[in-house]
Amino acid sequence: MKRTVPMIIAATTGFVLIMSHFIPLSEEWGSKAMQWFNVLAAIAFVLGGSNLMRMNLQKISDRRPGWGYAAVTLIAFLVTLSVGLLKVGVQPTSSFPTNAWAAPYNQEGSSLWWLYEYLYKPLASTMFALLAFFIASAAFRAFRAKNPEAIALLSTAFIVLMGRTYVGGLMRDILPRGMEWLSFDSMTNYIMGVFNLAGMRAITIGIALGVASTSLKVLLGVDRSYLGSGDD
Amino acid sequence: MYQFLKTLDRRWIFLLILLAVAIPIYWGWQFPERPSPMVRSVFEAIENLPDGSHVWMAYDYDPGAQGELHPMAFAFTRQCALKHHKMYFMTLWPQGPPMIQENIDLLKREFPDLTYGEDYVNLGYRPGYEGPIKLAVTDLRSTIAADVDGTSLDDMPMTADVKNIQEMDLIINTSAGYPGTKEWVLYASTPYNIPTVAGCTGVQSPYLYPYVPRQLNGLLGAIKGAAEYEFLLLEAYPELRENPNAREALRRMGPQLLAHLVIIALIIVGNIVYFVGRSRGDM
Amino acid sequence: MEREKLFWTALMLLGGLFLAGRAAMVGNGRVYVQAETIAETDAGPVVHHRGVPPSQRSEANVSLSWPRTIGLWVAAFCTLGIMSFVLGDNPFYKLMESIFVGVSAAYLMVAGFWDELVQNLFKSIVPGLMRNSFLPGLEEGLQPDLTYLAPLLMSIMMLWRLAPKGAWIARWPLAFFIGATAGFRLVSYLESDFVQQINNTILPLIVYTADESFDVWGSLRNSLVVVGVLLGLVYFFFSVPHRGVVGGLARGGVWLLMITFGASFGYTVMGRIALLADRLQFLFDDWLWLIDPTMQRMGM
Amino acid sequence: MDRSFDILHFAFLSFQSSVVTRVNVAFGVALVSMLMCHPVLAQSSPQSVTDLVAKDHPNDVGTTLDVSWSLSPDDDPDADPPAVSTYHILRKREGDAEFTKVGEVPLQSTSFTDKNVERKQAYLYQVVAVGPGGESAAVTTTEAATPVMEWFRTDRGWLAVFVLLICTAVTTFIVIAKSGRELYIRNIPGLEAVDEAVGRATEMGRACLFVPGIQDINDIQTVAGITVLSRVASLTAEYGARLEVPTARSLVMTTARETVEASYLAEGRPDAYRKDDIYYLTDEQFGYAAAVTGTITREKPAACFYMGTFYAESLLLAETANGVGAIQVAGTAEPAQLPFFVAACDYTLIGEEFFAASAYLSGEPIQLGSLRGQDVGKLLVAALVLIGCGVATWGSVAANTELVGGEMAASLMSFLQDNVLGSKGFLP
Repeated sequence: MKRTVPMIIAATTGFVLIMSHFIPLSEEWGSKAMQWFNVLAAIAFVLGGSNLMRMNLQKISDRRPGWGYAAVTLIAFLVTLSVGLLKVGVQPTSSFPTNAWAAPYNQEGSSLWWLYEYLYKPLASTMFALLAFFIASAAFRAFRAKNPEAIALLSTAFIVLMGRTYVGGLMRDILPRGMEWLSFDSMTNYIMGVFNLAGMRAITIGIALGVASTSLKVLLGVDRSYLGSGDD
Repeated sequence: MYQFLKTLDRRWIFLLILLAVAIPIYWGWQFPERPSPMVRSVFEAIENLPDGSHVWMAYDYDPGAQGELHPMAFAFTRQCALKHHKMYFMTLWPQGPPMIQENIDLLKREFPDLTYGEDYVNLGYRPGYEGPIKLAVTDLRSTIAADVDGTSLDDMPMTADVKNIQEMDLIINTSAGYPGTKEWVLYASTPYNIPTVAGCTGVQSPYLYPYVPRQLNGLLGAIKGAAEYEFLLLEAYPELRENPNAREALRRMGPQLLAHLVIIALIIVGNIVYFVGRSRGDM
Repeated sequence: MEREKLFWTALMLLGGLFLAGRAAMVGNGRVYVQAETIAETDAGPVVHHRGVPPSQRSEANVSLSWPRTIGLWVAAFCTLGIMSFVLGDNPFYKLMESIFVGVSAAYLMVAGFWDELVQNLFKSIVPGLMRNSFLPGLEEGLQPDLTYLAPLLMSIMMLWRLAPKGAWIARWPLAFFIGATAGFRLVSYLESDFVQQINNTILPLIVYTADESFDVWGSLRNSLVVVGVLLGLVYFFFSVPHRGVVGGLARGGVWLLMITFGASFGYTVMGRIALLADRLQFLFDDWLWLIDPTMQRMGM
Repeated sequence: MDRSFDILHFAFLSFQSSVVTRVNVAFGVALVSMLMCHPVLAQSSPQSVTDLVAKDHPNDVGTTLDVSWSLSPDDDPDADPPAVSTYHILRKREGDAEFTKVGEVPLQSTSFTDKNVERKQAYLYQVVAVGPGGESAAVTTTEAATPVMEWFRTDRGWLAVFVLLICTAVTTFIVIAKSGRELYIRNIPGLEAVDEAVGRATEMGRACLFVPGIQDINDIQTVAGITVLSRVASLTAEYGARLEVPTARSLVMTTARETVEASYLAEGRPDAYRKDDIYYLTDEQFGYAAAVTGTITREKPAACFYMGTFYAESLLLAETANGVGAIQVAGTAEPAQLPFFVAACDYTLIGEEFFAASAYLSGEPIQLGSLRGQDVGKLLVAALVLIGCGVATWGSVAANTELVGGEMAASLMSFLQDNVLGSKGFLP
């Protein structure tokens, strides 16, 4: 019951979706399944949020090290959630001027918009911008030409880095006629369109086969890792 | 010298890269671009459509990638507006709606003649990763029945007759990862033969080359692709030259140049230190 | 250690002084909004506020927005807070990170609620109620779509995970979710990333130009692509030992992969630098008003 | 600006010629430029189109109709200005009074696909040629067309064959492997590097650090990483080296503890197993990276293993460990992080190789079997590509030289690319 039913559900859903690709009659069933799928994807966010709340509450109540930060997370979570669900600060739109509930939840000027614009946005974008610093220090301290493979990799990176700047194109004007292909931007185009293309295609084909065989294993019930271990 | 480099505090490197990016921004360095054939094919895919074509604008990114993708997203929007294409904005990323909103604001500011609901519409976000593509490509209303303001699709001239994405003349996708370009290729472009062009982050673009040109008509790779594309746009539409906002990516190529040179120098110096150290036998 | 602390304190003080000085002389980090009446109702006009560049500050209906000005400063400090991570893990960074985790999780929940649960789930189950509350744009007399009861039930089962007992109940919707993903991916990956990739790789190895003369570069290009793809596949072939000819071919595959990775490496570096440039532009332009590339403050 | 040897340019040219059907590129340009250059001249209205037919679109759910016609005799793209600039397509349900416009196509077009019709409803169509001189008389279809739903999409017939082939191959090999037959998997050099690294850590008397990625246990890469961990743990148990495993998920910690304990038991060294060396840090990406790099700097492990799903933190980990002079072995299927591992580590298990390594170590029949099944898929790719390229080359040479068989090569090529690998049905 606890394992067989889920396996049957997974197999049925999967085969309906495979069929819907080939048999027009079942296309509508496939669409229905996808509609349900999208609802579950939204529920996953609710589950994620609730889990976060539970974990942080536990951390605070146990007074574990760093529980102060857990409290900050929890407050940030609850504030964002309540202003978002209550549409705090949202003004009605011209389509329905008397019903503010119909207006978008992230409207410019609303409280959720403020949190997004002035907290989420700078935090998220700076988080990734940090990597520029770390790439620089790794360039100096870790990217070594230890073996021929690493030399090939670093030389390609060198050409591409040059080719993707103004200097890369500048070389064209210096090189004699008929030799322009030696300029960094031409070489970069060549590397991207031939070697990178071929390598990535081999990887893509390999991944496609991997995805297909993993999916098949799930549908046949051979791979049950998603059911977790244990009986409960 | 060797001893200094070998034990170099990495904060010096951080400072160096900070300066390499900050100085060109401060002085506003800009360079002319030489559009590559790949960028040209993206430009032409949009340019060669008859005026007023239906274009699906799938903008799948969040603020984490806006530094790379905003310039190309804005440039796509501008070109479509100049060509009077009908634009259907949608995102598969929960953090995406404000990114679309910035494009809508751009249209309101720079193209006041265009009307919402007739020339462009904001369909917002739907959860489900690739799920919404699978639905919208056969039946749009089964996942999106109204725009972000709650207006029913049947009540807007540009959406009233649209049944699904197969009716689009082109899909333009800007994406920062999953779900993104790969999913549009897998679930829309390949099975239904819908012409698609994409602009994506530097991390992603090498993996998308295998799809060009059959499954993707063209691809803009990161900020360099965006700069070349802006350059083509400025060349084709002189009226944009007065608009400093239309040069966003071109302005970014200054920091790009200096920072790339710094990174290359760091790799070379780092390797020299490594080899000197190895020959001295202290590594 | 003491000397270092002194250095940082001095640096921060200098920075603060610089900000104060600039604020007094040229001004910085202020946000202006324009009020726009979009509709008149019995309860009074509906007014929207739209951000405008500071250069328009003397136009009609434009005023300084305190919430947004404060927001801008908060954003600037968030940016600096995250950047402080390069100097090592520190309480300021940890604080910013905690806020980030909380805000983003809640934002996802809010988006999922309004954009899917309300727009599709509740709309289909209780269309009348939705029409009278959140979705006045719905057409009148829409009948409930009872097939949506299935995902409703599955949602409840999924949320059962939070309950202390009966976690197995959540496996049913999970099985549906995983089964569906496996189903559509199986076909689509084989179609787009397998069959179509074979199709893309079928190229003539000898190419002629339009005037029927042999095209060296075109032929070379096609041959390299075809050979490259095959070499890559040999490297990822696990049923045959990498010895002799196969070993040699696999070695070629490794080289090809290294060039591929080199290209990715270059592109990744390019991307990261662009993100840093975006942040610095925010600090210099919107916050400090040091530069004005988009002429937001013309004539100020 | 365009160099003749610029390969991407070639790619673009070949693309234009091969997929003209997808975008009416040239027509659009011609149309726009002509309209702009020439003000409307006094002209007579164009003649009507002929042979107008509407019929059901094949291979769909019954919501599409194809309309086709022969060009208006006045449609001449070289004329200046052309007498016909667009064709308007109008439609009505059978029995309705009036036609409404459903689309327009540029000059020189002879077909239109109407994707917005209802199943089992009969429709009539009208086409009007429109030019600067006015509109032609409308031509109406003589027979109503009704969209129907087909029972099988023959355009995806070959795809179904491929899906069946791959699925059968994978299933067969899983069955074979389960029956107890031994399946050969090639030697994976990265695994030897693991042995070597543990050996050196033992010699130096320093610890080994194992990072199982930053994703949860439901991620297949994490599972593969844990399999490699069991191997590393066996070696550290055998040699008596210390093993440290920081994790980013609590469930991964639990699994890692079980795995390591089992390995120590199997090596007969349960006394050497130290539970507290396998610990959970934090779920947050950069927080985790900061904590692990801290550990690396303090404890200076002699060998570091990164096996699992990694994102941006790959760089931070590899850089720090490089700084303390550790031997590093990595394995991941995250393509974006592979370059950094390859450049910074001593050995990297690349993509599928990582899974193969884990299958090899686990010895599980399902894993080994599906790996073999995938290899069959790769053979299929190689065979089709070789045949296809052979035929294509033959065709290309025959078209430009005296070589015979050009026509046969062309039709074979079209069968291969349009039918087998394309969407034109089972047979030409």
